[in-house]
Amino acid sequence: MISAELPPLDAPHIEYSLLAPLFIIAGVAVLGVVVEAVWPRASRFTAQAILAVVGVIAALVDTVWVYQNLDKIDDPKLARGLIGAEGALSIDGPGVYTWGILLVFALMSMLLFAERRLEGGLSAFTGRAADAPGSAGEAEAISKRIEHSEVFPLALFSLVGMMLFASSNDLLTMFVALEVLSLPLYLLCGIARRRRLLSQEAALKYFLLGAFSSVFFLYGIALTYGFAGSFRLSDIDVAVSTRTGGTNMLLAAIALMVVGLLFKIGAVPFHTWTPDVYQGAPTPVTAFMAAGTKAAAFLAMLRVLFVAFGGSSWDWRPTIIGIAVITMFLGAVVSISQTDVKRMLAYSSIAHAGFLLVGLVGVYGGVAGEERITSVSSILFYLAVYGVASIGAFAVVTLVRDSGGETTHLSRWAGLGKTSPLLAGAFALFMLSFAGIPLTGGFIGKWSVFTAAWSGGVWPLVVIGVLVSALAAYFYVRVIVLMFFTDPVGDGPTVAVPSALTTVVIAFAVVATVGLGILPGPLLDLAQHAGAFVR
Amino acid sequence: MTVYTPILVLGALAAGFAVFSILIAPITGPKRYNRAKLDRYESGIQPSPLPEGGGKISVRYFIIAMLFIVFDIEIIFLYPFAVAFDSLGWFGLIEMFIFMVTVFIAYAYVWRRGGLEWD
Amino acid sequence: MILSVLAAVPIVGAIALALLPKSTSGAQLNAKVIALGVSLITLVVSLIALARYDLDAGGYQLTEKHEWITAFGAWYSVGVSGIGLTLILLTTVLTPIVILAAWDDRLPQASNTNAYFAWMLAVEGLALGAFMATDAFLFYVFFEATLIPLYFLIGSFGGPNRSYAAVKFLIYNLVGGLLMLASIVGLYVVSSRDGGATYLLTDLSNIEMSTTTERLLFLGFMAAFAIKAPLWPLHTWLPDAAGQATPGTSVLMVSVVDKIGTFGMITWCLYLFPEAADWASPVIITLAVISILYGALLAVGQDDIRRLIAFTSVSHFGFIILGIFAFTTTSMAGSTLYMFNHGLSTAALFLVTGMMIARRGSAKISDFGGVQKIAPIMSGILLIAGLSSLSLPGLAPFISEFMVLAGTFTRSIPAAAFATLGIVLAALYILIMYQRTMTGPLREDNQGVHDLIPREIAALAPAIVLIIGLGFFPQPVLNVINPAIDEVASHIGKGDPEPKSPVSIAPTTPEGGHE
Amino acid sequence: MSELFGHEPFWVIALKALIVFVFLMLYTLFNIWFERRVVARMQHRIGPNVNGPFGLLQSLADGVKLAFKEDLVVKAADKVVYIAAPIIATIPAFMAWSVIPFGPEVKIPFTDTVTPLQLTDFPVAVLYILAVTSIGIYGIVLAGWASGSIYALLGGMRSSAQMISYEVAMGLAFVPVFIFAGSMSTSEIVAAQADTWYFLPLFPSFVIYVIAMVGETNRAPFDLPEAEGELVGGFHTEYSSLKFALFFLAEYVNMVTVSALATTLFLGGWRAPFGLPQIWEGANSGYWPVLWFFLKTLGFIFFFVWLRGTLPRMRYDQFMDFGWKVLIPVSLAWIVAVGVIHKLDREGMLDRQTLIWISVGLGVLLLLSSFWPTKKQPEPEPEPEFDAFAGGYPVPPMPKKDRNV
Amino acid sequence: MNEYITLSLILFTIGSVGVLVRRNAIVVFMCIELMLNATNLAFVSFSRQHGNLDGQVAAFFVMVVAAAEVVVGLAIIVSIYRTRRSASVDEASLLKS
Repeated sequence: MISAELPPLDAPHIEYSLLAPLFIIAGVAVLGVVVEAVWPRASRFTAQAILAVVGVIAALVDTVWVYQNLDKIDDPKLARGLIGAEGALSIDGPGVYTWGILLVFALMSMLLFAERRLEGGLSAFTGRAADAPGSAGEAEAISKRIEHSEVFPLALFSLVGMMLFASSNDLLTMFVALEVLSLPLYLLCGIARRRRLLSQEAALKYFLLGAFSSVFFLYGIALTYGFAGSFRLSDIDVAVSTRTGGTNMLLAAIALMVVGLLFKIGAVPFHTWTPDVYQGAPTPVTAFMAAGTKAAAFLAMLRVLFVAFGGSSWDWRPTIIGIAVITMFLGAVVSISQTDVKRMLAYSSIAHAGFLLVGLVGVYGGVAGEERITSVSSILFYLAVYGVASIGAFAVVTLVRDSGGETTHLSRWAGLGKTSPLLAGAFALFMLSFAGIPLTGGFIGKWSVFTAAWSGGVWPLVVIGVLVSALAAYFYVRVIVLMFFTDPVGDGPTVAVPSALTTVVIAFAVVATVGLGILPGPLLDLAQHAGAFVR
Repeated sequence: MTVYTPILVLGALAAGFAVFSILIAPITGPKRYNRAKLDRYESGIQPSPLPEGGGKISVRYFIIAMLFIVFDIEIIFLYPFAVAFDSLGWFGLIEMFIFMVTVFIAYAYVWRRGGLEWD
Repeated sequence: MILSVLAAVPIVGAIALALLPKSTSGAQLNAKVIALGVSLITLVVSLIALARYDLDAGGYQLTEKHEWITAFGAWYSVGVSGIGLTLILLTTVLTPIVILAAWDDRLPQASNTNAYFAWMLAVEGLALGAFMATDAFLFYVFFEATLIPLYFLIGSFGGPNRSYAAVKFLIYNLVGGLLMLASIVGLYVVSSRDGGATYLLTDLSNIEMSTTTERLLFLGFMAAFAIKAPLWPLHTWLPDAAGQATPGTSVLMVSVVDKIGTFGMITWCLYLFPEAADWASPVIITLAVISILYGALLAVGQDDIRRLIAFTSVSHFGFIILGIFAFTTTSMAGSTLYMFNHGLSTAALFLVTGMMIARRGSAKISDFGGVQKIAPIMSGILLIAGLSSLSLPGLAPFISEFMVLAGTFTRSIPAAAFATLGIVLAALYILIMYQRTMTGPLREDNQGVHDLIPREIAALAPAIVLIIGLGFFPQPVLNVINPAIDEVASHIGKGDPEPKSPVSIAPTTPEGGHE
Repeated sequence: MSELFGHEPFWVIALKALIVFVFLMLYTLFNIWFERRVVARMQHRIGPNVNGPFGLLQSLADGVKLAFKEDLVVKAADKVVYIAAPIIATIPAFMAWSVIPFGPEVKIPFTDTVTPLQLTDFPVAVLYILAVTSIGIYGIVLAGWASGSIYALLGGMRSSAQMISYEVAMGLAFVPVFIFAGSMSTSEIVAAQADTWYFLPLFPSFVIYVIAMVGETNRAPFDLPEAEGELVGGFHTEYSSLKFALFFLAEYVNMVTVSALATTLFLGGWRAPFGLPQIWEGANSGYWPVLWFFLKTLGFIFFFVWLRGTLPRMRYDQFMDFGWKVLIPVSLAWIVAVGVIHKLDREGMLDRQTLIWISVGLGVLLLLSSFWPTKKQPEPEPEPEFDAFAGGYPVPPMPKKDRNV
Repeated sequence: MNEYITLSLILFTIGSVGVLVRRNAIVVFMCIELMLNATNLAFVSFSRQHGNLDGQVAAFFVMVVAAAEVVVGLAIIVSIYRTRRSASVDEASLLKS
């Protein structure tokens, strides 16, 4: 008989001012749904785009403010921030930093979403997802210029999920955030205007595999809860550090949770969805997903592994090292044989997940009183660099077109450098950044993760990582060869003239990539001063 | 002997009755074979073969099912709130109001987009 | 400031060129003029730097230091020693020559002119940066960054197989560079272990590290440098790249950028990891000797002029590396001088053969014959350049080669002996090449080959003048080099062995005594 | 909530369960007769009057007749599901009754055992009822699907869509009750209505619930799943004999269930009608409350029958529109209003008198608004007549694409 | 208590095997739902074991998430079904280029 007496309830204390960026984005997303319901159709897309952009900018400004107002905690290791929302969220340096980069990614992606010049005044998303491709309904939707302006609220909901995921301090919040992050993305993947079948299949695949992996994550949470009796990361840490038995359950819990997280970051062997989804999804969505999901999921993974299971790092480290190696290797090797730009970028993202994992397994938390780049800050920096460059790269992909929409087959990119050197130059720059060539942000990023790994004592991994980067460089270079040193086949690709939106995105990505390569100082300092996780 | 035992007892009685009825029917009833009788009923015309999976069903049903899920979830969250209403204070009221408004916005969206139309 | 300006001028020039209009032929002419102007300004700046450099003081001068990436402990820190200054001068001298020589290079598209010269200036600027960096991180950045412009130079402008050559070039160098990156990361970790992380040359040389660590880090650096200054068996990218690139590109690649490799060995490897260098020296010396002989032997067998020159460079780089790792002041000074001289002679050789090839439309030795008769100036210059390459006494490379061998003899007689064999082979390949192309009866299909025009002569003249001048009067350069070499030698703590040869190179010795 | 729940001896439980079961069976038989009599009276007929006194045994006779009909299993059916469906529909209908309170604690005759007149209770009893009645929907859907017939399938789909649609409104209608009672336990809700029956302060909820319960049970005017004109017999088109009887039984039991729930939540459960306890002390003790309870449910049953006798069947789209576009938003708004008012009241910031006047005023306004003339939608332009010979050749009209099928 | 955990594990395993073996998207999807429910069982059992309510709250959240997943999943499956007239995972193979 469960007692009917209710325990006394206290109204929870929520740090509204510190959590404002989350509320802003969530609020704007909800407002977007209202706009969707009441705004006249003719100008709805524009209204949604403006709303989303303004909302993201507001949140970004607020994030900066929040970051400056984080309290410093002088633990043995520097940290800043606090545990808020009754222990559900941790508003700490790394978390708020990640909000910042996520918002920047989102801002860039929103601009790409809003691009309508490429399809002759229509967005990259299908007018009415319910219509079958080629049906009368679709033709009607096109002629009436019906558009899915819901993409903006959906993306913002996903963004809220990402932000939550990056700063959740208990596993339940984390799971909810994971789903909030994923569900809108599943939908967004399936509504490309061109090549709908591909897009829908991508959505289906992403959905089924994503749901499957999140169930693993969830079962891991359940086992962790069974082991520790709490969802709070710090409580789990205590339970893990003082454990007396139940090691098997703990290991199973870690394994299952890590599987879920590795899926999201696209690490081998849980990467199989990545190329298909990257290829099938509408390119602006791919850009958003590639940059955002990876950043959020990595932060969550860092939190889980460092904060909750830090006491058991000797158990999970060898496995993650192995995964890092095969991820880097497979991502690099398989991408060489790709013939599709988006698939190639997908494999490159896999390889990058591997490099990020290298930084992670360093498990280097720094030494008190010493300025040395830690695993967390190296990953924070890498994520920013990778995200910006990959959004830029996908933005370029949206511009290279033929009569059937984007032309992503690599052979069609031949000679691009001759017909439009600026665009090809930008793409080449992103490739160089991915390859980690100096004077690009990618180099500094790679440098920092390798440093963190070496500081953590896994220098053989650094050597492997370095060799794999050379391997990976091969296919980036191959693309450059194709664009600049090969003559175009037939008429060659046409490069659509974008509106200012895409131009701004590409330009920003270029400037950021070069800027972070030459003067990475400010961002690197930011990543470093974000400090450790607050427990 | 928990609070659930009576439910099971009553359920067992009902189940017993239902199964008994099902079992007894073929015994008590007559059997007169007639091919047409075993075909499905289509108002007297020759039954056409049913398409696989039951054929096409209006997508409206799916929408209704999804909407139901959304609102059922809302209800699930409203109930504990309602029961603990007095001890939650103004905070609870406001939070729940926000929650309901959020769901209501989704509802308004579906309405405006014709999700509630039957045609 | 002067050094920063020096590196910045060409880079700014390159960016400006890239942004300038490029469609009309007038604009293209403008681009060429601007490129030449920028390179000349750079030359002037470098001469000012030379004037400001105090020859007697030695050490790193004209230094400049700004905080750059605090998180890494990386500084923007530049300065030159004698070695760096020499190579800077080499770079600034060669670039105008190359630009002038490449004035009318046939490019795939006329509108690429701007890009072509912009990339050249970029190479110059980045290479200058590498020569002046005194922070390992900064050095690495410049070292790797030179790959990009060179990659585009090779890949966009050159022979039919250029893209393959470009990729091979890039991948080889990138692998090396990344291994060096691993070492740099290691350096950071090692250096931050006691106190703040640092990359400054001055700080790094005092760092304590275990023998194993030192050796591993050394190997990382050495791998990069050995690929860059092609050491057998890591040289295979060079003949391909040089065989496909335009002459100008080849000059920049072989004469300037590859020197960063040998420069790195002497300023970074020896300075940072003296013990490890000592430990590895037998192997490296062996490889260097193999390089000398292998390069020379293959050069003999080449029919493609450009590949031939590339192989001669492999051979010459063998000499340079041999001199560096012989650890005597003589050999090291000789190597440094050799870098300078080899730059000049190879440049002359590449450029003049490039002109031949452009006229004939073929790079095959067997396609030429009797050109001397219709193009006497060209054949004359080819002869001088060739003779300098085979180290004929009286021409600049001879002194350096002699010093290297002399220094090496005191350390390892077999190595020196085998290396000397290289000289013989050098005579063979150069003379064969000259004889087959220039002498003999004029072949029918060589009728179209006309003699050099004034612009080309103007381009080549400085190189030839320098080759001849330094052949007789190398002391000014040696004066710059020697203090720096002494410092390196004292740092690695391997004083010169007892002289077994009568030759001694002291700064005060009259120059004529060496010959 | 009585402490006895969960601690009673098994024989008491078994006895009570049996009584509930038998009561429901009898009530069903009675209801069928009752319905036919009342409808007949409304239509100036007599209704069944042959079997037994007043024809009371007519339903029993019908049931026995059904047992002697041939038990068919159609060829196209999915056998297992087809047979399981009626069972699935029946069991939950009965199980819902285990938390309905009939009366207060009483002493069982001939023993000393004291027991509440309720099988069991727990803190989420109402939720349990919702849950268990939802399972009944499976029976209907599965019956429709397993029959392998298009009519049955459509009937099943419609029926389930209808039931879940109205379940939302029904569920929302409960929320104010819980706010007032502070519990989901049925006996506590009844206890909380000692002073006021909730149908008064929560009148809108009550109205919504009553409408929703008619929709829930597929009764007229919402009996669309069985609309003979469109769907023959709906989901049970292909069922015969006792299987059909089970569905019939389940439907009537459900009817009683929702009535009993309405009684419990809004009409004070087993409590004696207004004023009665004041004149008669014993009205709320002993076995008398069972009578009040029975009468109240019977009142609802009468209401059901009355509706059936009076109203024509609604069109399906009107019906769904009504559920989704009227009931649900009204419920939501009402919940918010109740929340605010209740909270203000608890904080002592509200004057009862004013509140009553305000609500009366609102009620009048609402009443008046129903007389407001609605804006007529302009008739859509009739489509121009199709000219088959327009192009010179006779061409049949293009079929219109129906995107939603 | 351990029996419940074991049951939950068994259900979870059945679900995951189903996901890996079955080819129909809807069935795969149902298997995932089964796994979610297995997780719920585990949550509730652990909640009982530890004597705190967190696990039950978690079960609530999981239900919500499962519902949202159903909504999204069905939308995707229905749309692809309308396009291709099939719900087989195998037939969705344009991407295996």
